[in-house]
Amino acid sequence: MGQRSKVFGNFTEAVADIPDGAAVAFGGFAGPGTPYNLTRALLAQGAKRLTCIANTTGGAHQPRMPDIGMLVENGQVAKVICAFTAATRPTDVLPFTPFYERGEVEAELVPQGTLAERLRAAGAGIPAFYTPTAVGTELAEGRETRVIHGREYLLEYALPCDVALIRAWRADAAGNLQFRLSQRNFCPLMAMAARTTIVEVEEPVLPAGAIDPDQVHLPGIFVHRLVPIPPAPEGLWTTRRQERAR
Amino acid sequence: MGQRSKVFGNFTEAVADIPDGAAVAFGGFAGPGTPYNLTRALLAQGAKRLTCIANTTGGAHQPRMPDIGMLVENGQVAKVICAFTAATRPTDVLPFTPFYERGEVEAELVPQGTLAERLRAAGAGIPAFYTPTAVGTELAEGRETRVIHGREYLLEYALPCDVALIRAWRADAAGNLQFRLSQRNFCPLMAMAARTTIVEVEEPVLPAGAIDPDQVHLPGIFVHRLVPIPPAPEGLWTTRRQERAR
Amino acid sequence: MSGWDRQQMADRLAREFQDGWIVNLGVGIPTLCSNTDIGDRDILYHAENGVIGYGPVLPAGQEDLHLVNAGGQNVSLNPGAAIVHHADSFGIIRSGRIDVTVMGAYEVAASGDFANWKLAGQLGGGIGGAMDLAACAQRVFIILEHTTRKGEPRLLRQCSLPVTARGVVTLVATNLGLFAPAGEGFAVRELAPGVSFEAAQTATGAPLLPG
Amino acid sequence: MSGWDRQQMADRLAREFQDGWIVNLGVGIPTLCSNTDIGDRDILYHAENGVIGYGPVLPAGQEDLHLVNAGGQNVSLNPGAAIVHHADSFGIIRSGRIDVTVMGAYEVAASGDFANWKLAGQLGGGIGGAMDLAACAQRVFIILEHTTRKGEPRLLRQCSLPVTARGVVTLVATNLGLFAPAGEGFAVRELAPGVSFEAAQTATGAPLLPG
Repeated sequence: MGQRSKVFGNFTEAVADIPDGAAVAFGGFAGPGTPYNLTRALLAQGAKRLTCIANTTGGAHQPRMPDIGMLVENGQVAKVICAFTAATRPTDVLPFTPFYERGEVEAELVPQGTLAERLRAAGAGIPAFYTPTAVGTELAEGRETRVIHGREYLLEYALPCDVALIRAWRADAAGNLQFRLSQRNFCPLMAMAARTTIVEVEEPVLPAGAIDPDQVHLPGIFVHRLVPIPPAPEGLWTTRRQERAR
Repeated sequence: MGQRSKVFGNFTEAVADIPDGAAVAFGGFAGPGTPYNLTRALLAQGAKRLTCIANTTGGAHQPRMPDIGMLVENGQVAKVICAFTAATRPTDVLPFTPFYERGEVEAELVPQGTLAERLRAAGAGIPAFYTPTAVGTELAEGRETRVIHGREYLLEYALPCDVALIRAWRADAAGNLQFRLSQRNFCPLMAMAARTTIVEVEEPVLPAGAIDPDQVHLPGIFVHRLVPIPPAPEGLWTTRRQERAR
Repeated sequence: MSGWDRQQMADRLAREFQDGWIVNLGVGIPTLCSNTDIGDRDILYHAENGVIGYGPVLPAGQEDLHLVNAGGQNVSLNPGAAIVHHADSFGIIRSGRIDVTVMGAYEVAASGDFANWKLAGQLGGGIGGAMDLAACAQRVFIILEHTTRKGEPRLLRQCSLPVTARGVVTLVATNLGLFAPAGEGFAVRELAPGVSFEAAQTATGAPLLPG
Repeated sequence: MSGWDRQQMADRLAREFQDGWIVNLGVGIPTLCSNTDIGDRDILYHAENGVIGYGPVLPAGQEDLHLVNAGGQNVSLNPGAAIVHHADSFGIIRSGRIDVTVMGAYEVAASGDFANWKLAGQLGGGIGGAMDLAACAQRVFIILEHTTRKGEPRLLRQCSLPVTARGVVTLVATNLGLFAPAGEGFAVRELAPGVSFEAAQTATGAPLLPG
């Protein structure tokens, strides 16, 4: 095989070339699918003026885990694009919030389904689409709408990104991925929307062909770098029960 | 379980209530995924003025199998919406063609990716989207375009349908489906776009829970009726090799 | 005044779910609906993160860390469950296949408007899937405490906060009972044990109409 | 005049595929490219019906009836293959991830326009995935017989038939050789064995430019 391997030895190396100003998408919905290890490496790597795309800015729960909130605290973030820029529980104060209130970070608040669809559109070569979501709300004020078959819809644009950081359960050497249960969430969509997709993988990388072609959740076409997660405590949030129990 | 079973005993019963004037999508790309058995039942059922949505109008090859071409010959079709309204080999004459030339059937020719995306949009509650496909061609003449980030795109509308007829490999009682290899093609998208999805299934219907939730290709939410395909010769195009060899 | 606790509020709304419904449960009290015994009704619980067909929250030690509901709780799966990604999950929502979405809220108006994403003076907010669900589900049910911690009413003539969607709420469960937005006020469908009509009216910012 | 047969035309174009490319093969002669021995290059063949990573066409008796390429032929799968549905397959196409698409055509113009979906006077046509691929792939290569059965040229100054896309073709393999649209004419990249420049020019409806 002529192509070079997609498997990287460590997280540091896998995120080393993410440039200042990059648009980076972070997979995950609550814990599953969240790239804690890659995010920790990005914190150490130090790229600045990032645009961070994710469901939430993170940091709502203890103990803290590497997330966008930490990148904000570390001075690496220019803008977030999220479905939550405040916590669902109004009494929770996010690490992100004081930075946002002081105007040090910009934020674009996007309904979750619109966020998913904008990512999917970018990955599918669709530059813009219409959605019923958010019509009649503050989010639609001053924006372009269109009546189609008697109902009003909002115009939304694709959301491409430079890098997707995601987490998967299994991968083969061709980069084909499988996610377990709700780990899937935004991960395949962000990979489709990204120029470079970097994956932390829970299981050792399998040889090409070891995953049934019918059971691939994300084809290797969308996957560029794979990093197997080492056992805890070096690897973060290993989901193997025996390791967590240590 | 309160809900009534999705499993129907035969094809006749499963298509009995398809009304005159219905928009019916037919899965399949070449043989795989094509609902030959349901189409045969629809031929016998006799619904008129159908709008038929599929990749091709069929009938390009011998031996003839139940397809849109036969429905046209049977006087059941008002309009087709397809990526091919002529054969790929210009010397092949489709059964559909003389009816089209005489103005007895209307046709809308849609690029294959646009057809897939219009079905997907209908299934995803997206009423319209923009695509680069067909810009600058005869198909775009007189139609609405829009320049986005410097490139010209064509506006396309969702393509909802009343009924989807598809074929799958396996199903469970909840209606969850698995397709084998290139059988998947348009089938999940048509099911998403349809109000009622009727499936001919190659394997006996499994109990709910027998398919790993991570390996479901189309959730039962989109699936309403399942008909297991009987062995050949009663069942058409059974793909079990031993039956075909008889 | 007694009234319902959180699980009882969820149980009461879950009694309204009809056989065959696909039900989406939002963060907070609504997630308690999947703990309710729904008897022989066949209800399919959908979570915005692509989990279709889940059941009760599992106790610590029995949970699967790869599986959470919309509230991030580790739930169980029922037979026939299926997983999809976020775009397909919201495709199910936007295409109108959710029979009812149950959400929390800060305010509900007699017009059926509701507000649950942004507090007064707050910069940003927490929308999550609420706007998609509110705009596209067949029905929107709301569960919320009848008043704020300061005792101010949350069932109002008009929302004071930025709305999530307009005119969509048809049923509201609070600790005081079950109410239906009815234009000029709220129709009282049921009062919780120990709650009088007068007490409920006092706690409500719009006329209550005898059910 | 001798020249290349169909498999040789496909082989010649396949030699142009670079290591790591994702290649889409259209109906007809292009499907023969997946039969070509590409040595140690890592080429991923994509078919519009969602098959990613397929190999040669299989002989009768060894085929899997559930698996076809864009031409409906039963192909094999290479290790690392994956299957997606049509919307995801065309998502791969529209998002520019196909390094080259190889298609048949009725006509190719020196401008890079080409026509492959509708004959003169024909009602309707056969577009398939050609317009999506032509508009969105990184490169469009065409394989076609150099002339019609009546001997009329198919490499032209301008297309006479309705175009599939404009200005996109960069390489054309015919039975006479390998040509590159170059605005005013076609640059001759290579002539098939036994084919002279003059013979090729006679069969071409635009100037040939020495490569």
